Amino acid sequence: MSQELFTINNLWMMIATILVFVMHLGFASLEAGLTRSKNTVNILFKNSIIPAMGILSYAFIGFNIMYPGESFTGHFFGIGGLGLDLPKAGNTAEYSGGYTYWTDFIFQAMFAATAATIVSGAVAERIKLSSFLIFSMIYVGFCYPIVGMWKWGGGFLDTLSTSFYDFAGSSIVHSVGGWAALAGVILLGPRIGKYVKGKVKPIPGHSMPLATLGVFLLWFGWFGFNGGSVLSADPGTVSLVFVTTSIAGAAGAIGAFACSYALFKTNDLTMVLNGILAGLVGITAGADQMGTVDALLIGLIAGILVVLSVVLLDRLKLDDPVGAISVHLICGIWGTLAVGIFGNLASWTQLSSQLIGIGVIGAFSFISSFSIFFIIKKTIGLRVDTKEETEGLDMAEHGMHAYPDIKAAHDQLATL
Amino acid sequence: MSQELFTINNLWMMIATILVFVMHLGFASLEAGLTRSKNTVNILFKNSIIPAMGILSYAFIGFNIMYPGESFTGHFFGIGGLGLDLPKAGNTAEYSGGYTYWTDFIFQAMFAATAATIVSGAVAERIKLSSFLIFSMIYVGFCYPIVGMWKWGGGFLDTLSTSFYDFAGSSIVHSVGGWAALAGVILLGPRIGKYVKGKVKPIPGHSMPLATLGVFLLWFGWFGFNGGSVLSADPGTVSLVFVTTSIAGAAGAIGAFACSYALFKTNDLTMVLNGILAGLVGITAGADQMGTVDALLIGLIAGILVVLSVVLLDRLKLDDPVGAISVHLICGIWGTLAVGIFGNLASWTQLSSQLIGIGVIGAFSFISSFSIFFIIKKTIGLRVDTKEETEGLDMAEHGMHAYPDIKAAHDQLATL
Amino acid sequence: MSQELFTINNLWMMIATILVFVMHLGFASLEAGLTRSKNTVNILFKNSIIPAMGILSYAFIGFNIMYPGESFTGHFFGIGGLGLDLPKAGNTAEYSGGYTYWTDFIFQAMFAATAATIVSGAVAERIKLSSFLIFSMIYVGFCYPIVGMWKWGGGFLDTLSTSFYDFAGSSIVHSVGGWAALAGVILLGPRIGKYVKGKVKPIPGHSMPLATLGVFLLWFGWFGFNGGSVLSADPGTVSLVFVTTSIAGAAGAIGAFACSYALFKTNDLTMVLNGILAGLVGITAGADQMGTVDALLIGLIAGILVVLSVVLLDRLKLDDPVGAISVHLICGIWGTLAVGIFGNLASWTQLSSQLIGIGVIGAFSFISSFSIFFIIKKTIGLRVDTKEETEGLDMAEHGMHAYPDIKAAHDQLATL
Amino acid sequence: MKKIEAIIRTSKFEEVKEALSQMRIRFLSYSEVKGIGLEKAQGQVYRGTAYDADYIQRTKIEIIVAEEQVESTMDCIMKAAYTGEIGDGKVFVIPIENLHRIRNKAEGAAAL
Amino acid sequence: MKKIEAIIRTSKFEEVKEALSQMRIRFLSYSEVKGIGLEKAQGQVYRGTAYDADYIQRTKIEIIVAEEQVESTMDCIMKAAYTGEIGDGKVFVIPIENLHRIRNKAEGAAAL
Amino acid sequence: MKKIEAIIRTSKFEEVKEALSQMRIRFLSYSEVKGIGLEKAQGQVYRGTAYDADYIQRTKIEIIVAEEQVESTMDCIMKAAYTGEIGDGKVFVIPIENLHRIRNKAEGAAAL
Ligand SMILES: Nc1ncnc2c1ncn2[C@@H]1O[C@H](COP(=O)(O)OP(=O)(O)O)[C@@H](O)[C@H]1O
Ligand SMILES: Nc1ncnc2c1ncn2[C@@H]1O[C@H](COP(=O)(O)OP(=O)(O)O)[C@@H](O)[C@H]1O
Ligand SMILES: Nc1ncnc2c1ncn2[C@@H]1O[C@H](COP(=O)(O)OP(=O)(O)O)[C@@H](O)[C@H]1O
Repeated sequence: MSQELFTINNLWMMIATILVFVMHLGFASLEAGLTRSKNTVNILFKNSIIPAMGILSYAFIGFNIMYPGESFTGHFFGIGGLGLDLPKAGNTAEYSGGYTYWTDFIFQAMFAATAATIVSGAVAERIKLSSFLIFSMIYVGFCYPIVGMWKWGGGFLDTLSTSFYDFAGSSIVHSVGGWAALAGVILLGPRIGKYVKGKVKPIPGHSMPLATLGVFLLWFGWFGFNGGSVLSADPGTVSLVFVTTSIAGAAGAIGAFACSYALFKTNDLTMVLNGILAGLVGITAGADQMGTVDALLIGLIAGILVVLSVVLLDRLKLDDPVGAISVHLICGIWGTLAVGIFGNLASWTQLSSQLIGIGVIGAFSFISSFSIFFIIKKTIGLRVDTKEETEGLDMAEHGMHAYPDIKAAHDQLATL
Repeated sequence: MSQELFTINNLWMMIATILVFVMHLGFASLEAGLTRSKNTVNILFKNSIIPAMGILSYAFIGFNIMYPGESFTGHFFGIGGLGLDLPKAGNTAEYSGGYTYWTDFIFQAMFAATAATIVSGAVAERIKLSSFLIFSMIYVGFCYPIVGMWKWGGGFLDTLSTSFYDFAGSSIVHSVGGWAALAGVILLGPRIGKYVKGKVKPIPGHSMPLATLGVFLLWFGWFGFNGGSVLSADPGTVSLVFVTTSIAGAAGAIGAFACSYALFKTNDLTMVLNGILAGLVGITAGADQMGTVDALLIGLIAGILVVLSVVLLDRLKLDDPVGAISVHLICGIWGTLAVGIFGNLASWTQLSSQLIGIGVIGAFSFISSFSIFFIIKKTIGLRVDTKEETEGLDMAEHGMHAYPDIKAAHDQLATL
Repeated sequence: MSQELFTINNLWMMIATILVFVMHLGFASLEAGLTRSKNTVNILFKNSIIPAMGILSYAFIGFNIMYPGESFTGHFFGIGGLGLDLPKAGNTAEYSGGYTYWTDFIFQAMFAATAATIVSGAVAERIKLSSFLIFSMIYVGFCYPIVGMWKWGGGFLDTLSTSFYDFAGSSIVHSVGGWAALAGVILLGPRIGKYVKGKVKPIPGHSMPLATLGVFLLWFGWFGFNGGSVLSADPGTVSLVFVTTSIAGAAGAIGAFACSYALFKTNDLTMVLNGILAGLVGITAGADQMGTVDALLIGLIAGILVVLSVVLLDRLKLDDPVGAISVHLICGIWGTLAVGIFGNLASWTQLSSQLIGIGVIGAFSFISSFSIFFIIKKTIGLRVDTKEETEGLDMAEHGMHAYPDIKAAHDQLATL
Repeated sequence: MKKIEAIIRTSKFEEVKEALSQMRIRFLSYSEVKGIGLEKAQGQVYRGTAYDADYIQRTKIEIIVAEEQVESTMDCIMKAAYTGEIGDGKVFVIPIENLHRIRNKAEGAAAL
Repeated sequence: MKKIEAIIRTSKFEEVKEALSQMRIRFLSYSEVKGIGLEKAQGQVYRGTAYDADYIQRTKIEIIVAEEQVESTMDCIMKAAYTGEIGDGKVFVIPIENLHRIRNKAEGAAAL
Repeated sequence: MKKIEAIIRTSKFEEVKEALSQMRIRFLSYSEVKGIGLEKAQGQVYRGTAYDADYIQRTKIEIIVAEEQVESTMDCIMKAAYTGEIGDGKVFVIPIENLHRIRNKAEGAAAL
């Protein structure tokens, strides 16, 4: 490969890295927007610390677990060392053709922390900060890279006779986060006041502009998430991925709009926002294998699914303030399945590989996250107490308000 | 062309696509910031659905109308098919040298929806959601690509003896949106309470941080909007475009600052923000043809024009909450004219071609948008009723508030 | 160099330019978030005008002072002309290999204005708008490029026997801004109500989401700030810079978190946010010379330093609402020193060159900024009067509120 | 002296203010209160679940007037705040024992 | 007629509302006030400096009731707002001289 | 017992609070109100049109005090809230018929 092509490929991968980085801001905004202002500092704090912890723990161990090297091909687990160590020729086209060793690491590191960020929204407004941070550290440091290794690190899902296919991580990233979100929600129970005397009481998020900003930043980042997963700047493939990703996101919006209008006769912005994300998660597993009509259908169905799932989870009294389970778990599964149904790879054998992958990843993610949460619950506890929850985590955990001027408008004006 | 150069060019065009995408977030933020909080969900909803609808309808028909193929060279109208269909060699340098077929489509698709987004701000706080969505669908699906075809699709404006010049769309994008904004504003009438007993009553926008965020995101996106319009990564041209664009935006800010300070003895942030956009719109038609001094003058004049126009429109009782007509229509026309006055192309013949383009595009855009709005008005109605407008579109159309914690601070705290 | 490689390099430099541009939005958000809502319009206004003024003045004179040409090698001051003038071959690989003349200018111009933006936060909530704008114009137009020329323009710091090293500007950008912030804070005095009867009274910033948005946008932009300072798209170096930058930012967050928790038993979001920036500023001087462990340590120490510095400045009654001095001055110095302590260049001779650079830059920056502020103070005055400060600069200087709906919720609802 | 308090529709406040100023009452204080009564708040829907806010935003006006103006002021408010539909609100009178203007220490009716 | 005013813990408002509606009092107005009293606000920390807000957010309830309901309404509020800890607040009674319903001009007790 | 209500400049609140606590009045409630009176709001300009908000943000203080403290409390407020310029506000006294402390059911003056 020419030095030029290597440089271009690497440039694109670095830009994709930056775009995936922005998704953390997207998650922070979305989750803050869809929860109450008394818990906003807490959400922002978690979403500021998680990427930091994620990058560091991924540098220390995660990257080595996820890409342990060729000697672990077909395995369930492997470890290639500790910390980062530039291999010989790690900065040349020999390393991979698409990127340097450093780019490889940093692109993957930005992905890693998203798994924990997905959980953050679902368990918001009631989980103890310290408990959540401990969970995230373990989950991002070990569980996520183990699953990632199964496919992307050359593990057993990659070496199935018909290889499990998950282009950019509908399962490997989104479902892994989604299962943990489900485990957390089950073990935590609903927020006080969400289900009263058998009835659902909506708890509206405090800022629709923040939520919208979050979703658009996530879509923005998704060009890097999916586009970067091509692992090179190949013009045809990356641009196709851009098209399928955009069409699926757009179709998700329309699907959720139509479905929620049909069911509730309302134009619910939060559903449209979730619909966009649903479409994006849905296309993620097969973004490079789909035609435009496939992408349209996958997105449309994802948009419908997410609305139905939000309503269903509320029926089941599973309280997920931001719809993380519906978006990332349900549509992550849908997207993974869709690879066997639509596009170039569609076939029964592919579908069964997809089912195997979904099953194995689901079992491992759910059991491991449930166990970690469970042990935390039995030891240091998982949930803040009632008084703290009522008053808001911002005061209880941080001793500060997100909008002090507004909470205390008078005080501010008077004193100063 | 070498595969390397093709890959670089295509990479830049893809990145430009992402940047133009972000402009939708910019518009959403700006429009939400410059209107009242009781209509914020409505604005955000429109600006979330429009890009989705825009991408899908442009995929289905718009792209085929705008670029119908060589057989329609010099025409007024053409259609190249339905839906997207990768041509042979569509992913190679043969397609264009600068980008693949997919990149071509997605870059253009991101542009398309902006025309409707421009309208959205001008008609905000009083238009019916359904009416607006129907209008946008038609306008983005048909009217915008028809105009685009005249120049960029090789139509009759391109084949004038001295070709009409509109580099990145001062007319073809911004004025097209601006004319429709004008038509909508005329047919809707002003917001209740804006003009009372012959006096202008300001209705300040609810969040200056949101408005500022919006303008900076738009500027950010404009690097892709103008820079991408080079249609390759050519170092000299793209970097010149970056310089002229930035200088014009900066000069627009200064022009608006100086003008509004001179007239009203006030440091009006919203005018400076509009000034930045004015400068950017102004340079758009000739960004690759101007020197730095030309760009400075174009931006400065645009910044002054926008302030005068905002005041003038208020005199005429044309109520445009966000200044969309002043920014996109007035400065779009100014920018198109400027190509005949400043820079490489300046000449009387060029100026007359510019005038022809402005006239033809204006006539078509205004008449078509006026007609569509008029038919909607006479059938399903254009405007919400007085009670709904007073209460806010958020409750009337969406049954939700943008900031429920603040609207209902007590309720939230008490219940939970 | 091949045209391909030149095009790629230039493309990366242009993208880095856009990223640095976004940092202005980051500063605007961060500063607005960490100050009170009664001064928000003022902050936003300053941060909208400064980049505009900065780009224009840098085009007119700054660029020519900072890069006066080879005839001034080793000098203290030089000037290469006025305005921008494309040199022969300015758009080809001959100009530099990494970028065109236009790219060179616009990348540097985006840097220039940051120096003033850094000051803006420290002097917020009490400085007169006009005084601040005059200061910024002079400081960005002359002082900043003079310092920049010493190293980046080939001046005397570059030609020291062991060259002073400041990769992307820990000293040349951040400290230069930080010293002026310190001068401004000293001459202005603290905000009314900050230090009462010898006790520190916290004045919390009004919006934690805005502050968080700002920091993430700054981190986002830092990929361009540091990555672009490679001045080419060289895969190995740029990707290493991405890794060291990210690790230092992450470590800064953890350092500040741990330190503020250890000292105050609280999870202070604003400290974590400052910690991220501290880590980023810290790594900036040596981002291309450090290993991952070096970056970790530099970031961690920066994160701790910033917390201690914030507390110390309060003890000294130096009132810096956003922590600009702690982040940009203290950690800028730390980062510059660190080049002599960690990484490839570590040595006593390097350390002494770093000390010389810090001393000379500090002396010049502090004295010049102090003098400018002092003259302004003695002539047109530096600070608004007590009534204006109490009421807020938004009303006093701009006659408008940042959130009129909330300040005047009733009025809005009633009238319309 | 009496204090007249009125709890009215927020959307009627401007009219009431106008009407009062027509009858030369140019002093008043008002604030936001939440009201529970016969009128029901508009339904809202959030993520598939319908609900109502269980209060309505209202404006509370407080005016101190001299004895002889009580009647006319109440009438004025009642006229201007009237729509005839449920939710128009209430007006009532509270005795005031003493009043001072802070600026010049004027007392009683002189302080009005 | 009397106006009962109660300044209670914001967190107790829902219970009080519920208790009142059980005794068929379905009309009331409430608003936010800030209270200063024995109870101290929770400590906050900002950038290394500890401080407290020097007030506590409270809810003020205003209900106009007929003479004969005064006693029972006060009791009801006192029971529902009770925690026994410092900061429970106060209830008090203010005389009302006249009351009108705006919608139909009903006066006095008939307007309740 | 009486309730003293004062409508003062928001910017004077801290001083009033301080002055009251000096005379050992440590209990009070306050809230934001909007005032219309002689003082005019500062002019604003938005997109080329000048206008004023037609109200001024004020702080309303409510304190219940025993009969014998009425006079001194009013004086204290009047002194601390004074600037001498138009817009200083008003203080007035409302009779209270009964008072309970919710925490321990104490009644009347004992509940203060
Ligand atoms: N007895 C009362 N005490 C306090 N506030 C009341 C009382 N009755 C009514 N209000 C206030 O007046 C508002 C309007 O009352 P409502 O019963 O809805 O309509 P109407 O006044 O037309 O009968 C209520 O929302 C409440 O704020
Ligand atoms: N004399 C008073 N006048 C006005 N408000 C009072 C008075 N005393 C108490 N309050 C209000 O009641 C609240 C609770 O009072 P506090 O002294 O904290 O507890 P408790 O009522 O249990 O003695 C205060 O925050 C204040 O709002
Ligand atoms: N008669 C009144 N009833 C209710 N509030 C009043 C009355 N008179 C004055 N106020 C309140 O006092 C504030 C100050 O009054 P203003 O006439 O501006 O100045 P001053 O009190 O110095 O005469 C007003 O904004 C209003 O809130």
